[in-house]
Amino acid sequence: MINQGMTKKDKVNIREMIDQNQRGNSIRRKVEKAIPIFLSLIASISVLTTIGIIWTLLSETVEFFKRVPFLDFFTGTVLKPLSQNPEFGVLPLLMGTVTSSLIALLVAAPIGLMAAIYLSEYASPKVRKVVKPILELLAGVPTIVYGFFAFTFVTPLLREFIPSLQATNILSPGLVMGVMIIPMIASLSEDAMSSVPTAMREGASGLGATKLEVTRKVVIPAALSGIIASFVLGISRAIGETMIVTIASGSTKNFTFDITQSMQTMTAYIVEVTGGDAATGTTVYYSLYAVAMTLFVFTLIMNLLARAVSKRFREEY
Amino acid sequence: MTLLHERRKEKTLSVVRNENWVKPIYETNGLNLWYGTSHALKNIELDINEREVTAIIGPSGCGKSTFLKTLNRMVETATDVTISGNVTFKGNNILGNAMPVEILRSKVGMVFQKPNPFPKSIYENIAFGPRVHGIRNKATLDMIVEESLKKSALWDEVKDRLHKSAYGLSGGQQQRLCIARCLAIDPEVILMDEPTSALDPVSTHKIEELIHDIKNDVTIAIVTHNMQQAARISDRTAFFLNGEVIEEDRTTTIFNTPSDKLTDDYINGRFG
Amino acid sequence: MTLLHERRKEKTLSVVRNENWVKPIYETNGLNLWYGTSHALKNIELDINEREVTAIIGPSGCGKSTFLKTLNRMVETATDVTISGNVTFKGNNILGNAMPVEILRSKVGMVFQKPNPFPKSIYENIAFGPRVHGIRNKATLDMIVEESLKKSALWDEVKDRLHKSAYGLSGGQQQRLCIARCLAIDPEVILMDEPTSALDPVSTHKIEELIHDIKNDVTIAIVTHNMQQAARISDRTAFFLNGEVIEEDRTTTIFNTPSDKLTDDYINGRFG
Amino acid sequence: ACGEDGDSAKSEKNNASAKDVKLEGSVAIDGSGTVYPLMARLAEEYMINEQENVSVEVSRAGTSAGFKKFLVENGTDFNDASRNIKDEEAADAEKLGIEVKELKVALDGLTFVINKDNDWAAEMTPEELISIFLADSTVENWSDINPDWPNEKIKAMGPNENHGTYEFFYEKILDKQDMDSSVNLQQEYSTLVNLVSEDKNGIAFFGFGYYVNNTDKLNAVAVDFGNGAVEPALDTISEDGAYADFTRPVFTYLNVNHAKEKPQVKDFAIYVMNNINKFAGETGFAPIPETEVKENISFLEGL
Amino acid sequence: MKHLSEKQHIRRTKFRLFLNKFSKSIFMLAAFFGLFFLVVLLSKVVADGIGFINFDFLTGKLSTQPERAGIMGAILGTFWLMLVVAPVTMFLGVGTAIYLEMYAKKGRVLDFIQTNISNLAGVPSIVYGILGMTVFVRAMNLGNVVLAGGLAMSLLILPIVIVASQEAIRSIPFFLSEAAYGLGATKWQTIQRVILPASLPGILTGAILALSRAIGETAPLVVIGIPALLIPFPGGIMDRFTVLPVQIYYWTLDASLVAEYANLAAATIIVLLVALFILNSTAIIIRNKFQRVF
Ligand SMILES: Nc1ncnc2c1ncn2[C@@H]1O[C@H](COP(=O)(O)OP(=O)(O)OP(=O)(O)O)[C@@H](O)[C@H]1O
Ligand SMILES: Nc1ncnc2c1ncn2[C@@H]1O[C@H](COP(=O)(O)OP(=O)(O)OP(=O)(O)O)[C@@H](O)[C@H]1O
Ligand SMILES: [Mg+2]
Ligand SMILES: [Mg+2]
Ligand SMILES: O=P([O-])([O-])[O-]
Repeated sequence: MINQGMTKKDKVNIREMIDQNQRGNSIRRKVEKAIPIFLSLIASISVLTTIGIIWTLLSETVEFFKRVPFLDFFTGTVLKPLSQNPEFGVLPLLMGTVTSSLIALLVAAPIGLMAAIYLSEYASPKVRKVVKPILELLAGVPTIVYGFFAFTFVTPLLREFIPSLQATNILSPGLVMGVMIIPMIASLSEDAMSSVPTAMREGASGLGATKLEVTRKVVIPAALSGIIASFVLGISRAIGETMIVTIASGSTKNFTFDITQSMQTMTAYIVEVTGGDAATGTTVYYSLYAVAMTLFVFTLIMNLLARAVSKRFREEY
Repeated sequence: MTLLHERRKEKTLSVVRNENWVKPIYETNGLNLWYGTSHALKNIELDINEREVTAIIGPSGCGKSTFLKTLNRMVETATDVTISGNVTFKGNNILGNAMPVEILRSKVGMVFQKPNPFPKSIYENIAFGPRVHGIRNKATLDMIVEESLKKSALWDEVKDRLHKSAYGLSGGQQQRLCIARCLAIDPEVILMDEPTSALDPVSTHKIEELIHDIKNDVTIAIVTHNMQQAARISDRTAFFLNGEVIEEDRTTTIFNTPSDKLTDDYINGRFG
Repeated sequence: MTLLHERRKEKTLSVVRNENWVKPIYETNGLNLWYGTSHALKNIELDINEREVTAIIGPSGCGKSTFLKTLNRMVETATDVTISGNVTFKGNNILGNAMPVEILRSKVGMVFQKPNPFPKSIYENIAFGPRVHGIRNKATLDMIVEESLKKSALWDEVKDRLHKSAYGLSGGQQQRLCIARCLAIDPEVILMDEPTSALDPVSTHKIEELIHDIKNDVTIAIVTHNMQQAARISDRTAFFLNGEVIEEDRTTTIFNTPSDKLTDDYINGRFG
Repeated sequence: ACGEDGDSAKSEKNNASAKDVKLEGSVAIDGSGTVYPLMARLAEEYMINEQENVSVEVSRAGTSAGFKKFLVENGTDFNDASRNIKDEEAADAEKLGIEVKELKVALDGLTFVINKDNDWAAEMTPEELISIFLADSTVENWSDINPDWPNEKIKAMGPNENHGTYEFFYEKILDKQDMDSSVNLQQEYSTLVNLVSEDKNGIAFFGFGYYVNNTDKLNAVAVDFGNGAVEPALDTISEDGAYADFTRPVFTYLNVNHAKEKPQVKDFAIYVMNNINKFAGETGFAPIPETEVKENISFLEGL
Repeated sequence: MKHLSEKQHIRRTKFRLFLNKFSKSIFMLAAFFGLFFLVVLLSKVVADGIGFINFDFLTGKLSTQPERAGIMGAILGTFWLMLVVAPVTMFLGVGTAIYLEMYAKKGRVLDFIQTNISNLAGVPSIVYGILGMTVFVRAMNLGNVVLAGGLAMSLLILPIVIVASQEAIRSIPFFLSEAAYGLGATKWQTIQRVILPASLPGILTGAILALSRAIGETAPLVVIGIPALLIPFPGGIMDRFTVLPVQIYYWTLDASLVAEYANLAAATIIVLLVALFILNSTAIIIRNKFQRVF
C-alpha cells in the first residue's frame, strides 16, 4: 500500500502511523526513564573515586598518627624514616615542594602570561594556529622526558654558571617544571582574556587606545581572576609533579633554603618509599600515606582556591 | 483529506468567537510565565484559530518567542521557568502531565529564526521526525521526504543532492528545509519564530508564498518584527508589549484602525 | 569651544556638492572590502557631510556595520580583511599608513549596538579616553567627566554615584554613558551602529534627543534598522543592499520619492 | 603483591631435572640493588638459553625493603641481599611458616669512591675512613684528617637505610656507632655516582660493581689495612685477600616453599648456582669457592 | 582633542605606539620561548638517542646488555595498557558528561559533582598510583598487571575525558536540540541522534589527548610496581608489564651502571615522542577537520 505512489491516502498514513507508534510505546518510555538512572550511576564513579582516594589515604594515615604524634610530623625538620632512630618530620618535604613550585611559578607566570597576551591580543589567527599547538605539544611532553632533560642537560648547563650547584638540586627541576607549566598558564590565561567580550576591546580601541593600553587597562583587569586562577592551578600542578624532581633532585631530605642543594619533595618521597612496590605494616609504609594525604590536601586547597577565584570572574559581565 | 474531514467533524465545543466557522485550536487563559523572578508573560488571553495565520508582533524582548514556545512547551527547556494559567490544544490542557510533550510536539511543528538543519544530509533531515516516531520503512521514508520537499517547494532544487549535507544549501533553502522537516510529521500547527528575519528578499518572498500555500492544511502562528509581513500574510495579529497582549484582532483592523495608542505608535515606528 | 572655531576656519577645499555650505568630512571613492573571499562592500561612493546626521539603512547583512567600521578602521580588527579604494577624512586618506589609527580614532568616536561600558566606575569610563591620550590632571579630568555627562544628559542621573560601577546603570543609561565616553575625547565625528535597537521606547527617545542636541557640534553617521528613526533624525539617508549603495539622498527624498524600486520596496517593508 | 601464579605449575613430586622439560610461570626477585646487576644478568641468560617461557622478574628496592616483600604471604620467590638476614627477619619467616634458604652468590668489596680531582685522599686507613662517617668524631674538613689536605668540608654520602650496603656499613664497619647526620643518604646509586663525580669534596661508599662501571667518573680509595694501600679489585676482594676486611658476601634468599611448589623457581635457583661464578666477574663481583656452590646445588636438587 | 595641543598629542601617540610595538616583541618572545625550549629539548634527546634506534631495538626484548636491548616489551605494555584505558574512560567519561550536561538538575548536587571532577583533575598522578596500588593491586588482589595499571590510569584521565566531552556536548548549539525536540524527539533520541554524532569529533579529540597523557605517565605505574627487568612480552591484560616511560625512568637511573643506558633512554624518548606526536596530530586533524560546522 505504501508503494502506490503519493495519494492523499498515504499522507494520512503518516499521521496515523505516528499516532499508532506513540500508543504502543511503553518500552521506549521505560528506556527513557532508565537512562538517566543508569547514567547517574556512571557519573557517581567520579565521586566514588574521590571517596576511594580519601578513604585509602585516611585509613592508613590514621594508623601512622597512632605511631607518630601529629605535632612531630608537622613541625619536625628532620626526616629519617629508615634510620635506627627514625624521625618523621614532614617539613623538609614541604620545603622541597614549596621551593620547587615557587621556582616553577617564577618562570611560568611571567612567560605564560606574556605568551597569553600575545596569543589573545596580538597574534594573527594564522600565528595563533601554529603557536598554540606547539605550546600544547610542550604540555604533552611526558614529565619523565623533562626529568631526563633536567638531569642530563639543564643541571650540567647551570653548573657552568653556578659552580656550587650540586649534581642533584632543586633549582634545575624547578626551572624545568616552570617550562612545563607555561602552556597551562598561557592557555588558561588566554581563555580568560579571550572571554572578555570583544565589545569591551572595541570600546577602548574606538577611543584611540593602543593594543597595549587596551590589554593593560581593560582586558587584564577584566580577566584578572581567571589569570590568577591559572597561576594557582599552575602551582598546584607543580606541587603534584613527580618524575622531574625524583630524577633531578635526588632524595636528600634537606631542610634548607639553599636552592643549589638537593631537596626531596613529597611526591619524590612517595616514589622513594614505594621503591617499586611498598611492603605493608611498617611505620615507613604508613608515612607514605601521611605524606600523600598532606599532598592531597595541599593540592585540594589550591584547586578549590583556583575555582573560587575563577568563579568570581565568571560573574563579572 | 480524511484528516481534514475529521478535524472539521469535531464538534465545536469551545466558544465560537469573533467569526463564524472559525474555532480556536489553541486557547490561552490567564497564562503567566516567569523566568526565575522575571515576569515574561502576563496574564495572556489569546486564542489561535484553526487554519488561520496568526501573526505576533511587538518590540524586542516583549515575550513573543516565549509565548510561541509555550504553545509546544519548548519554553520548559529553559531553566527555572514557572508557568501558571491554562493553555489548551484542541480542548486538552497541555500544561499538565496529561499529554506527553513528545506527542504534543509531533502535532505542533516549529520553525526558528535561524535556520537550524541538522548536520546531516538533506534526506536525513527530513526523515528525522518520522524516524523518531518509529517509521523505519525505507519506501515510506522516501515517500515522506519527497512529499515534504515538494510541499515546501524545494524538491526541484535539491532532488539531485538529497544525500548531500544540508549545510550546502543557502540560508533561504535551509529555512524551507526546516519547514519541510516539520511537514514530514504532518503537524496540525506550525509555529514560526521570525522565520524570514535572517533571509534575503527573494527567500523571504518564497517563504511567504509557502505559508500561503500550506495555510489551508495547517494552522500557523508566526512571530515577525516586520509589520508589513504581518500585514501581508496573516489573518489575525496580536500585538505584544512587555509580556502583555496589548491588542489582538483581525489584521486589517490592527493595521488600519488600532484601538490602542501603543499599537498605533509601534506600527508606525515610533519605537521598537 | 576653540576647536569648533578652528574647524570653521578651515577653508572648504574639497568640492562642495549638492548643497551650499555643506562640505563632506568623509569622502569615499571606489571602496571595496572583502572578508576573506566574501565581498562585503562593493564600490562604495558615499560622502558624510560635516555637522549633518547621515543615516545608513538596509536589511541585515548588507554591509552597514562594515561600512561604518571602515570609517574608523575598526573593520581591520577582523581577520583576513582586504580593502581597496579611497576613504579620506578631512582630505587625508585614512586607509594608508599616513595616519595612525589611534589618532584617527581620537577624532572619530564610535557607539555600538549593545552598550559596552568597561567594568569600571562611571567616572573611570568617561576618563578612560582622556587618560589614554595623556591627560592626567585630576581637575581637568573632573571637568571633562562632568561636561561629557552633561552633554549626554546623564549628569543629573549619575552625579551622586560617579564612582559606582557602570554596570549598575540601566541599558539606556549605559548607552548614553557610551556616548558620553565618546564626547569626552571631543571627537569630530561619532559613528553609531544601531545605538537604540536594544533599548526601550523611552531610552530610544532620549538618545534621539541627544543626537539632536549634539549634531551642531559633531558629525554623526548612524546605522539603524528602524526606518522611522532614520526619517526622524537624519539629514541624509543611504540605502545599502548586498554591499552596495543603492540610493543616497536627502532623507525626505529617500522616504517620499525614492528613485529606486528596491529602496521603495525596502522602505515599505516588502522585504528585510 | 607478587607470585600469585604459583598454582599454575605444580607439584612436589615433579622433581625431574628440568633441562629438557618446558617450564612456564614466573619467578619474582626483589631486594639488593648491589646484587641486581648480577641477578638481572643471570635472569636474562636463563630466559634466553634455558627456559624462554619462564618470566624472571628482577626488581631492586634494596635489601631491607626487599625482605619486607619477601616475608609476606604470596611474597617474592627470591630476595637479594647485600648483608645476612637479620634475626627479626628470620623470626618473621618462621612465624609465617616460610622456609628460607640462604644462597651465597658472590663477594663484594665495599668501595669508597672520590672525585677524579681529589688527588690527596687516594689512600686512607680504615680508621680515617670511619672517622669521616662517625657521628662523634671531630672530622669535618679534609684537613682534620691530615693537615696537608685542603681545609674544605668533606661531603660524605652513601646509600640510604633501604639498602643492605648501608646496614653492612653501619653494623660491620661502624660497629653500630651512630652515623653522622650530615651524611647524604640516597635511594639511587646513580645519584651517588653523579654527586661524587661532580663534587671535588665528595666521598661515598657502595658496592664495587657501581665503581667498576664508572671508573671514568670516579676514583676508588686504596685502603691501607696495615700492609700498604690496597685497591679494591676482583683479585683483592675475597675472604682471605688483601681487601678482605672490607669484603662481604652477598646473597640471595630463596623461599623454599615456593621452590617446592613451583618447578620454575627451583630450576632457576639451580641455574643461578651453576652459573654464578661465570657472570660474577663481569658484573663486578668476586667468585665464591666452588665447594659452597656444590653444597647449595645438592641442597636444591634434593627439594 | 581638547586640553592637549595637536603637537603634544601626536608626540605622545608616537611614544605610545612605540611602547606598544616594543611590548609586542617581548610578548612574542615569550610565546616563542616554548618553541625554543622544545627545539633544545628535542635536539638534545635526538642527539643522544637517534643512533641507537634501529629495527632490532624497536622489536627486540629487554636486556641488561645495551647492544642487545630492545623495547618491544615496553611498546606492547603501553599498547595493552591503552587497550584497557581507552574503552573504560570513553564509556565512563562520555556517560558522565551526558548525565551532567543533559540530565542533572542545576543545583547543589551538580555543583558538587562538577567541583569534584575539577578537583580530581588536579589530584597529583602519584596519588592515583597509591589508590591503584591499594585498591586494585592489593585489595582486589589483581597484582601489578596491565588491568590494575590500566584501571588506575583510567581514573587518572577520567576527569580530562569528562570535561572534554562536556565541552564538546555543550558546544553543540542549542538550536539543534531545539530542532529535534520540536519534532517530538525524546531526550534520549535527541542525544543519540543529534548531540552525540555532532559532538563526536570534540569528544574524540579530548579522549585522544587524554590518552596521550596516559601514555606518558610514569609515577603511578612506578608506585604500582613495575619490575626493573621484565623480559617476556605481555600477551594480555592479566600479564605483568612495563611501559615506555617507566623504561626511560629505569634506564636513566641505571645509566650509572652502564653508560649507554642513557642513550637507550634517549632513544626510547624519541619513540615515545613520535607516538605522542602521531596521537596529537590525529587529535588536531580531527579538531580542525570538524571544527564548527554549524
Ligand atoms: N531562557 C531565558 N531565561 C531568562 N530570561 C529569558 C529567557 N528567554 C527570554 N528571556 C527574557 O524574557 C523576555 C521575553 O523574551 P522573548 O525571547 O520572548 O522576547 P521576544 O519578544 O521574542 O524578543 P525578540 O524580538 O528579541 O526575539 C526578555 O526580557 C528576555 O530577556
Ligand atoms: N568579521 C567578519 N568576518 C567575515 N564576514 C563578516 C564579518 N563581519 C561581517 N561579515 C559579513 O559581511 C556581511 C556584512 O556584514 P555587516 O555586519 O556589515 O552587516 P549589517 O548590514 O551591519 O547587518 P546587521 O543589520 O545584521 O548588523 C555579512 O554577510 C556578514 O556575514
Ligand atoms: Mg524572539
Ligand atoms: Mg550591523
Ligand atoms: O641495594 P643494597 O645492596 O644496598 O641493599
